[in-house]
Amino acid sequence: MMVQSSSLYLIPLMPLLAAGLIAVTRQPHRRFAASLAIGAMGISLLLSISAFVSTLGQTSAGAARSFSNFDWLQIGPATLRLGWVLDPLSAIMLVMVTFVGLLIFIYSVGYMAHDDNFTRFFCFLSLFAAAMLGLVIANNLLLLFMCWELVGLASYLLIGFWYHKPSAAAAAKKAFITTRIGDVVFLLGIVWLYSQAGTLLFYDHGHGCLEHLKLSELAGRTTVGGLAVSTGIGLLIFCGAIGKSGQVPLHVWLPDAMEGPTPVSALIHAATMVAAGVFLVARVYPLMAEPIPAPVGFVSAPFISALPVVAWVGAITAVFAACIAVAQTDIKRILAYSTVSQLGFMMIGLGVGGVAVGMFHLITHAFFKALLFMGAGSVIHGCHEEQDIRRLGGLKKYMPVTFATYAIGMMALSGVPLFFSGFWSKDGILEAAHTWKPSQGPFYLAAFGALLTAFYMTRQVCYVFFGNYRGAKGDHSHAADSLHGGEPHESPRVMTMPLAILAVFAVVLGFIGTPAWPWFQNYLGGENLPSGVGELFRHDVLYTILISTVIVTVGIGLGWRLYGGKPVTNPNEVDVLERWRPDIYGLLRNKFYVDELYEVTVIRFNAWFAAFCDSLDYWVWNGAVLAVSYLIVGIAWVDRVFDEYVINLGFDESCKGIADGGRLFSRLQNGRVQNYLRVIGVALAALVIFLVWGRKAS
Amino acid sequence: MQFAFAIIAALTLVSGIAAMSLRNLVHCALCLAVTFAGLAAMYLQLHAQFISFAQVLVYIGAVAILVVFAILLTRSGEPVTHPVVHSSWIVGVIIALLVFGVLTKVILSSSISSAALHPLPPKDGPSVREIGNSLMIDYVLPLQVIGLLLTAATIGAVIIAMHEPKISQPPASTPRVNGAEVPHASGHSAELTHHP
Amino acid sequence: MIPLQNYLIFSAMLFSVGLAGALTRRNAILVLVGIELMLNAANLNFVAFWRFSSDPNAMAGLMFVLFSIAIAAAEAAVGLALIIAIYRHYKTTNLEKVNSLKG
Amino acid sequence: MIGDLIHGIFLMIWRTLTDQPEAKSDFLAVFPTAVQPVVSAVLTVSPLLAGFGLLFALTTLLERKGLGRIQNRLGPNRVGPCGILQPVADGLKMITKEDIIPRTADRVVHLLAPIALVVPTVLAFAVLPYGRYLVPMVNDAGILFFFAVGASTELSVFMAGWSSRNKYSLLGAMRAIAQMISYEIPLIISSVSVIMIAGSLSPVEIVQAQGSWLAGGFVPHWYVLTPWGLTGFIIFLISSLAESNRSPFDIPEAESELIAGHLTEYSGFKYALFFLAEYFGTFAIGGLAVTLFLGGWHAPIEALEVIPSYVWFVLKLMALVSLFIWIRGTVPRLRVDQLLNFAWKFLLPMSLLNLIVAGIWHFTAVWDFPCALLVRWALCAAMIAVPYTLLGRALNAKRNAAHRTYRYAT
Repeated sequence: MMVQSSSLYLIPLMPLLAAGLIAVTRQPHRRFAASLAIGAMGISLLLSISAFVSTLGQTSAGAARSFSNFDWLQIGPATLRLGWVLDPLSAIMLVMVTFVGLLIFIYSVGYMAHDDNFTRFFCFLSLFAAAMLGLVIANNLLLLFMCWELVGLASYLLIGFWYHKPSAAAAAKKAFITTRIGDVVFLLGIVWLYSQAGTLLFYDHGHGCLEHLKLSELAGRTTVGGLAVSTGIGLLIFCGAIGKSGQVPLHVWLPDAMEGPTPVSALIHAATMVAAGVFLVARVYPLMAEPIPAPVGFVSAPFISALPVVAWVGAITAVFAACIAVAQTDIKRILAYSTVSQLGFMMIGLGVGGVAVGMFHLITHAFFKALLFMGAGSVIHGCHEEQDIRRLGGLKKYMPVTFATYAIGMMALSGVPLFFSGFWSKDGILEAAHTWKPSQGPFYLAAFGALLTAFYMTRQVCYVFFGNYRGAKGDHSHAADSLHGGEPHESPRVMTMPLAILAVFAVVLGFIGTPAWPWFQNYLGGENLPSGVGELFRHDVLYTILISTVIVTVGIGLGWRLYGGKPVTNPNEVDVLERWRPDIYGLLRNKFYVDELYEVTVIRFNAWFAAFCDSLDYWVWNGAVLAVSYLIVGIAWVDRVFDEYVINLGFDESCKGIADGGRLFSRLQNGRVQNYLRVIGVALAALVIFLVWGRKAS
Repeated sequence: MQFAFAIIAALTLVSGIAAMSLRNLVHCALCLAVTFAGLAAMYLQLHAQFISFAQVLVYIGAVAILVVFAILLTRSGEPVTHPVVHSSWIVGVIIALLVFGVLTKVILSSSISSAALHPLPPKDGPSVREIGNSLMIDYVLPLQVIGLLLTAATIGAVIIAMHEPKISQPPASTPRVNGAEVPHASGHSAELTHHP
Repeated sequence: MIPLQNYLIFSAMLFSVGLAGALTRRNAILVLVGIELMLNAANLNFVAFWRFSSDPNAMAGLMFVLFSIAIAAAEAAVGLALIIAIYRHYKTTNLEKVNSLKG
Repeated sequence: MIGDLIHGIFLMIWRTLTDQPEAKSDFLAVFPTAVQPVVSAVLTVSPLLAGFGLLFALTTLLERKGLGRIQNRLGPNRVGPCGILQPVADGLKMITKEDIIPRTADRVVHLLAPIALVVPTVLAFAVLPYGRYLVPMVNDAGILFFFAVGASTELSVFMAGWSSRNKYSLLGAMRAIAQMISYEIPLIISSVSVIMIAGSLSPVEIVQAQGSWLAGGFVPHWYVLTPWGLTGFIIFLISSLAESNRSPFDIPEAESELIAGHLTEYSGFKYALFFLAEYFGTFAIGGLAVTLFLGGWHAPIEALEVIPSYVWFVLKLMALVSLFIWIRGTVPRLRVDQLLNFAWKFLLPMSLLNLIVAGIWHFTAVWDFPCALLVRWALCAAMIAVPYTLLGRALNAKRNAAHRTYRYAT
């Protein structure tokens, strides 16, 4: 069965139905909920693969694209139309989301096995999957935005899943509000786009806002400061992506979001949702990349498209987050900052190289980062909810499967040459940045970021898996672990199986996009790049391969030298780097004090403004209301006096009369049914007498 | 024919009076059943077979049983020491007599007693098929309404008679035993009943 | 043949008996029984009038009685349920003691 | 005159035995017109009572013998050859025993109760068609009549129980009434499906509607051979077991719990009357089952129609009675809550469903594609079987969930 674009909605519908059904399922029906969610996801995966297959074998991106639109709302003369689109971009995302999602669903069965709110968890997961898939297939910026917000909602619900933990509740709120800031700007962009283009459909037989007709129209117009309209809109939309993808300066929510259950971190905050920002940029890429007809006074057109902004933001984020990651001690937090950093890489890729470069890294990253997160989850699960890497250690011995898969993920993330997917995708980004005309800045930043990545991943692996176990043994505080004593233990198969599958993909996925065989780029871009082993030895390619090999080697070597050579033995031991430069290390450990900066600036301003509004309310508006109320009370008093002495005197008398009458009649209403019956009997007789004889007499 | 009518009428009336005047409520209920049976016989005499059977089915088969159940459930079947009628029962009787007098006067003085109103030539009344057709064609709306009414009444009766939370139950016995307790219990059987 | 008025007078008697019972008895159940008797008397009237009507195809009398029987059944069920509920509340079915709207 | 009389009698007997119409006409012609209805009624009623009386005697013997065999004993075997005269001995014993009335009993009601019980059960015989021309009372609304008089037995049971002033009697009577009311509903609804399909309330017409054969005269057109008819028949059978207070629904008379229920305080002839009424009730309801579902007096194969029709009726009735006896010997008694739950939660929904299925059966009769009969069968059978399974599972699941504790058991 080939999935047509018209039946594309079935893919998000499946998890949505599952979410709805699970929502009405009672808590004890765990097996039902899990199998429903997994089954729905499986069906979605099959449908997605079918859709994916149907896009293969097309020569150009335009030919592979099919969409179906329908009328949604009729507002006056304007008709709002929604639709689905199936093109290589959405197809590859569909497969990735459903596949990784399915594995994470399966993994969650093991991870959440002891949780009381098991069914609720699967309800939220399914809801999230539905929203994400809807986002991917949307052919309308508005529909995309709706799903975008739904994704945000699901993320909020899942981060705050353990809402009884104050930190989780706070993290959920933080994530929700921070991303909302980006979303407001995004919405502004949507509104602007609608007012300028008159449509929000991406593709609509030549009339969509991403098609040539509208694009050139948009690029032709200018707004304040000589900025092209398309650039302005692109920048606004990019703000949404900044929020969602945790780019600087809105990255603060992502590390905190690690308070959620680990499968959530893997699914939402590593593989799919955060990638939504990158996907958004890729989706509206034509808008950002549209060459702007150079107005008078500007020499080089690309400088005023939105892409350089994307590239620079990404580059800064990549390094910034990587630096922070170096000094973190929480296993998931390191991965979180790593995610932020890698998202920055994707943005660089999009900014300097195009859709295929960024998306390739997105896909490979989704797999190995999900792998890493799930591996971290496995570690946490096996070590009695311990997340501090200083209290772990030596797990190589206890959890061989987790170690092996984690190591693969780590090498993929670090970009160990040739055999790991991360290498090829990151290499593509570096190469594109290197050949980027406007500046070499992003290239250097990215290279430094890659170095740091290799370093901090090595540090983490050394801490967690080498040396001796530093956690408290024989600690029975965790009720579920009473069976296993205090020893770390390998996770159940339902958790390790997805790890293994993901590990396989973390390796092989790289080969679909090597310079020697750029299938992925061809597929996504619809171009036909040259292929062959010889491509590897082209000047630029070889250069970047060598550079990155050096970088990775240096990073890993440095990490191994500092942390692997003589393993840490005491959990309270001071970090090697801290011993070396406590000031910088402190700065990094405290995440460059960004949270604190926001605390003293944005949040304080907000609080001050709220207090101001409050006092305004209290003194000014309240005063006015009070004055009016006193006036009314005065009038009422006059009224009352009039009432009491003029009207009531007369009224009281008549009331008294009525009351007396009522008292008289109430003797008839004595509650004795038979008295009533008697009256009815008498009345019956009287009526008959009247009717028969009364009539006759008249 | 006249003779049969007279017998049936007398039986019905006597049992009706008994149903209204006996001291023991269970006897009243049984007499009521006899009255219903007499009325059913009268319908038969009027060639309204279907009505007659329905009368037996509903009144004797259901209403009389319901009354019996109600009597037992409210312990009304036990002997009472106080008078069973009102202090002012004479008023009721007078009113009833008044109504009867008026009705009789009306019947006797109306045109139907003088005019030659002849019953239909003896036949077996309408067949069941005719009644059915009539119910399903001419009277289908009332039939539906009656169905609705019966449903509502059933639900209502169940809800009304359902057990309330036991706040003021006498501690001596459970309701189940109440229902089954020998009605006008002489001493020893009452004791037996309260045996745990 | 029995003339119509015999039925009518008999039904009037039955009606009055029912009325007298409903008016004089203290027990709520018997009041209900009296009402049932009155209903039956009315039914008899319907059937008698149907039988003596000049239109051979008229069915209204019969139908009315059928419906009235159905309604009487519903009424008896609800009425007796009410009496049982009242009994639970007041511990009596004596209507002279059941005369307040609230307990 | 006398010659006419004797000729009339012989003619009447001959015509009755050979299944001919108007058996009584020649005999009645001898009498003056005024007494003819009375004579006719006597002629109808007396053979009926005699026949069923005989059948009653036979059935008590059959039951005691059959139960004996089931329980691996001999049963009555002293009176007459193989104990065949046992019913006579029983009857003599019953009649000659002292009639004890408890001192506190309500004498009048106590006396009237057995009579009030026997009368309706005998009345119920009036409308059943026993043979092609053997119908005591041809009535348009015969089935309604049957159920109406059947319903009035409940009051008699109450009279018996209440008047005895014995708590076992009263408990037994109340249980019996609750049971009879409960099972009357599935009983009536399952017969309504037959009434609906046959389009008549008249037993005679219902039997006529079943008087044809399929497949060359070998498959009778009985209602029991349709999916709804089979279901209805089973529901009818179960309900009739309960209606006639037979095991496994003999809770009102459960010896071990209630001594003998409302029969506790009865002895001698009155007890015999109760006994009689119970068996008559079984015959009547069995006869109705035969009429409604088993084709009445029709032969199962067309060629066998030459055998007089009443033989078939009696054979079918005896088969049903034997089935009742068999069930009594096999199935243990239910608890009273199980009994009522079974009626309200299982039989009632199933009989309502059966009514719907009967309607579907009726309206799919117009199908004429190949294998239409098979498709109809499958459809209707599935419509019954699937809810049956689901309902049964649901009810059973609930029962298994609760762990039963016996408070007073050690």
